[in-house]
Amino acid sequence: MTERRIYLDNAATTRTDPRVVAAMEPYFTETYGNANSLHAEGRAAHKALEDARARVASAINASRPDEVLFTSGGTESDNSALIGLATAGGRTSGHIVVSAFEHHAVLEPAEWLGKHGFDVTLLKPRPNGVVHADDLKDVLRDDTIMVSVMHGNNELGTVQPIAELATAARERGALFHTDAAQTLGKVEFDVAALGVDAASFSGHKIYGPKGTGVLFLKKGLRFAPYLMGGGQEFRKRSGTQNVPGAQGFATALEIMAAEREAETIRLTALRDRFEAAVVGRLENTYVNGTDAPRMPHLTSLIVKGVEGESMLLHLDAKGIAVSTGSACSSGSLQASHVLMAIDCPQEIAHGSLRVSLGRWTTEADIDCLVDALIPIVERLRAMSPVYEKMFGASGA
Amino acid sequence: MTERRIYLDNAATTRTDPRVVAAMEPYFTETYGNANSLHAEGRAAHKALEDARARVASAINASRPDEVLFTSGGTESDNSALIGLATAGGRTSGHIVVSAFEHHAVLEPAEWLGKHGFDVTLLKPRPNGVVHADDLKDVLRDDTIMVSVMHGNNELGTVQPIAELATAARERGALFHTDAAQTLGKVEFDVAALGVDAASFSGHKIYGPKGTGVLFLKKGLRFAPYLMGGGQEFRKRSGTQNVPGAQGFATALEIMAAEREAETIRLTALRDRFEAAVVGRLENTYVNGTDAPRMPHLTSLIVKGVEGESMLLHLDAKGIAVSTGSACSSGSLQASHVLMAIDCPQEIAHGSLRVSLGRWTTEADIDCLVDALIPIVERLRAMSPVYEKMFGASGA
Amino acid sequence: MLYSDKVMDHFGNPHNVGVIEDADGVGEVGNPVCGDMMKITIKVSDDHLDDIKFQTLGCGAAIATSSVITDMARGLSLEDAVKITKAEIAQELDGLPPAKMHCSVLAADGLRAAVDDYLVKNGREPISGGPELVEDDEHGR
Amino acid sequence: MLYSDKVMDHFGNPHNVGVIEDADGVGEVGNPVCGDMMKITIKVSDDHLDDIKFQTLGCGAAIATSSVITDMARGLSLEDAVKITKAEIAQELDGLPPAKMHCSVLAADGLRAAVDDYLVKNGREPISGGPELVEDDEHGR
Ligand SMILES: Cc1ncc(COP(=O)(O)O)c(C=O)c1O
Ligand SMILES: Cc1ncc(COP(=O)(O)O)c(C=O)c1O
Repeated sequence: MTERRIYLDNAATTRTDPRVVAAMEPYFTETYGNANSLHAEGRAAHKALEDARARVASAINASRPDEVLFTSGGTESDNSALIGLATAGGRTSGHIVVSAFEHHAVLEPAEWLGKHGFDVTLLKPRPNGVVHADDLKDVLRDDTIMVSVMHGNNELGTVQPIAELATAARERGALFHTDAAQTLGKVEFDVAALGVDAASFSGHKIYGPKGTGVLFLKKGLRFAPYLMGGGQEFRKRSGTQNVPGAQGFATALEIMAAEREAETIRLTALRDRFEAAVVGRLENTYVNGTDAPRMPHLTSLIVKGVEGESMLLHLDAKGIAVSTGSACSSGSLQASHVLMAIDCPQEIAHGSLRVSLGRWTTEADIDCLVDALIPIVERLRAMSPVYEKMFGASGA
Repeated sequence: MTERRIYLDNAATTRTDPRVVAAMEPYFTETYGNANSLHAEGRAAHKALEDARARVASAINASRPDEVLFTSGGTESDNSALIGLATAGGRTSGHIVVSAFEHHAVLEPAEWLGKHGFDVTLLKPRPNGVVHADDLKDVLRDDTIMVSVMHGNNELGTVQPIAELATAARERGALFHTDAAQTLGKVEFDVAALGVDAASFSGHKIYGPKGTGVLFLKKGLRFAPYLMGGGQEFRKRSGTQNVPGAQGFATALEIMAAEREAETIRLTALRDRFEAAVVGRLENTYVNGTDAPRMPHLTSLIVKGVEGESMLLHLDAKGIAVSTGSACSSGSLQASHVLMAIDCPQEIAHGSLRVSLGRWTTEADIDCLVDALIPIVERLRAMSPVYEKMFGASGA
Repeated sequence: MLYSDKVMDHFGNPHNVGVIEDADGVGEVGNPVCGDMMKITIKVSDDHLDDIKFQTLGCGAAIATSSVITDMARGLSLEDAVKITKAEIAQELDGLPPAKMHCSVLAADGLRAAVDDYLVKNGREPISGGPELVEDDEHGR
Repeated sequence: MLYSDKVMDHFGNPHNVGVIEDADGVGEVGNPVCGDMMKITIKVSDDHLDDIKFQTLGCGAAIATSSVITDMARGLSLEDAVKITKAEIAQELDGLPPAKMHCSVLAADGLRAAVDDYLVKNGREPISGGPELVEDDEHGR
């Protein structure tokens, strides 16, 4: 890729910040010990690991460092939280609520639990892309053991009222987990203020290294470790710890925190500029979740009468990277389960485009995107056999 | 650590080779895309990932690249192999054989299976540290679904006759998994020649990055993914792929393969030099597994009448890093389960010392170790209340 | 999931896009709910495809398979045109990702529908034998 | 699992190592099967510990707790010496890893055994009340 590219798929993954790479470097070849070894090399690695843990704990306002468990990513954190909390102490039944627009890393373990004795309720978000606490209260039961609702939705960018949802769960004696892979560092995340029992994070969404994640797990909860073995991470997550990864995660998170206020303002302005331009210039186009709290960097666009992948590929040919639906569901025929969950009609859900800005996005990038997107949409609509019939009435 | 250190704990973890770090570097900040994205950044990441996969597949002689699944380490590979193969297709019962001196990353999932409907047999190795095929045949049953025996034992260094064991399993219709975290790159590992169905590897044992691993899984086997979510790795292991990690793993493995023959000769000579010197100069001292096939770089020493941790700490103070028992069991009161499995008497099992040589170990390092170890043992024995009584008869 | 260069060529610069205004046969297949819609218009003379154009709403593969089938079918006899299989279309494009094989079915079906439309309009028997069967295992996942 | 600097000091240069040849009391505790063995010899005059020495086979914590208890006990009355608790020993060492707390029990038990041995040898009642109870949750894992 020598041509100039515009990367607007930061919700799928981010470029590792060179400052993060630099922070990891010493832990590959200098402080390379096993954090569980007793000798000096091991103690130095242990110190680096615990330093990273304390920094992460402080960034999310955990009450103690050992509430922070290092994992291999958002997926492992989600799987471990769901299955580890549900099956702790040999439990084999109970009611679990997860929202219908969770990432598959939550939905699939929930489905697994559903097949292994637990009763799982999928809670629908409202059409604005938000899970409402009243709706949660309606489905909570005396035997509800756990609720999992994501903080920021990865396709829509909408932010859920976690504090309210967690309170509702707690009042009925249920644990509350949130997948905060998308919001970490972008929206304030304070485990104490939010009142969550567990939360999942992923390093590669915050300009940190791929293959790193964190599971916040409140002290004193019963928990069945998901990865089993040597008993690392306070016997809650086995496997030799990835010390450079932990240091990289902590550094990435600290940079996010330090720059968050300024970035929020900058990215919100860029996003609004994009949305105003594209909705102003393209008929039959709207943005999801505009009347809901949203993350500053993500636009979920519905362009009626075109198919998302076609827009994506044409933009890519013009040097611009965006996505449609969630990255992982590319290759599946169904419209995104997220858009289905907010009752987006199937025939327009295929026209979704996710634009997610990042640390290096400029105003010029946004203008380029708008200028590229409009003729692409016009061309695709012109070659559609049904555009005029289905959407022509509304103008052009 | 500015003083000169001698690192002889390469079985616990290795220093990441600077060549491996260099190989990873472009994938942090240049080719940083999500391998599942359709755009150019995604396709470049995908290409890098598939390139790494093909190189690993070729190094272990897999018949197709998609038999190589990238994981977060040896622990995840072991957990996934055991539980994923046993519970595939919703299976909830069957007989499983694992050797009694497996790593906890195998023993714990086996125990989990034992609590969830499966019948688990722990197969004892012989006192020389080797699992004998005849002993396996004795415990195989018509309902045996899976056998897991490690290739190289991490405490003893002994190498198991995997081809024979796998044949015995296959003849009774059972799948065969081997944990080859310790042997990969050190002893030839050819999945076709060995006839295994699954094998676990870990990056940080081969001068590769921590937090990386591989699960070899023969094509066509039923398998229940352990990490569930976006469906990456051919729907067998979810989670955004760690592209720099995969490239690092592949590079580390290729270096191991390229240098293996010369390193085997060099390390065997160093190891033999160490063993001859220490057994020659210290009474009541012997090496485990000397009449068995062993990995070239690992000595499992039993020093009677002293306690391993004390030796370790004194050596550490002299700048030398070794281990006692397995790294993870430090902090547990029980003598190592590995030494118990080969019927090492408990009162001498506490005197175990593991010395594991590596890529940068020199003859001078070995001589230093011997010169440091002997007075340490003498001093510890002198302050023991029972040494004379228990072992004094044999000389001094 | 990666597309071949050939798919990307056809997608980026599709051949024979449009509608033949005085078409002899029209085939419309697909379903907006699935995200894929295709319309093929043909000009027939002497039972051969003289001209063929398409319109498609769909993913990269849907557009590329539409484009390539118009190239493959132009000039063929009606009989030969309806025999074009999804496998041939995919092969002509240097392969398709497994999850996208259904798109080549859509293209083949569109062409058959247009040919049948022409035949029926002219009081003859349809010859395509209906849509090609799709095996389950080619449906992605 | 990390040892404090104080533990490492006592481990590296343990105080009062050895055996008092004409000891007034001898305490031997531990079990080679567990890997920890300790022998304490004491010299008593006027019901005070005049001299105290130890021999220990065991881990870093076993040696450090042995060393520190000899410092703590020297000069104490027998009555005060047997009151030294595992918690006090651990505190004197700036703490011990949870998995190693049992080692401080070993040291305290060794001292009690030596005092009791002295008393019994001199026809008096043992005063230690036997080994200190170890709660389960301090046993690592
Ligand atoms: C909301 C959400 N949860 C979980 C994940 C999975 O995280 P990872 O890719 O680190 O496994 C992602 C990203 O893919 C995500 O967006
Ligand atoms: C034999 C064996 N299996 C599995 C593991 C676990 O591997 P990892 O630390 O990469 O999870 C290790 C090392 O700790 C090992 O030596």
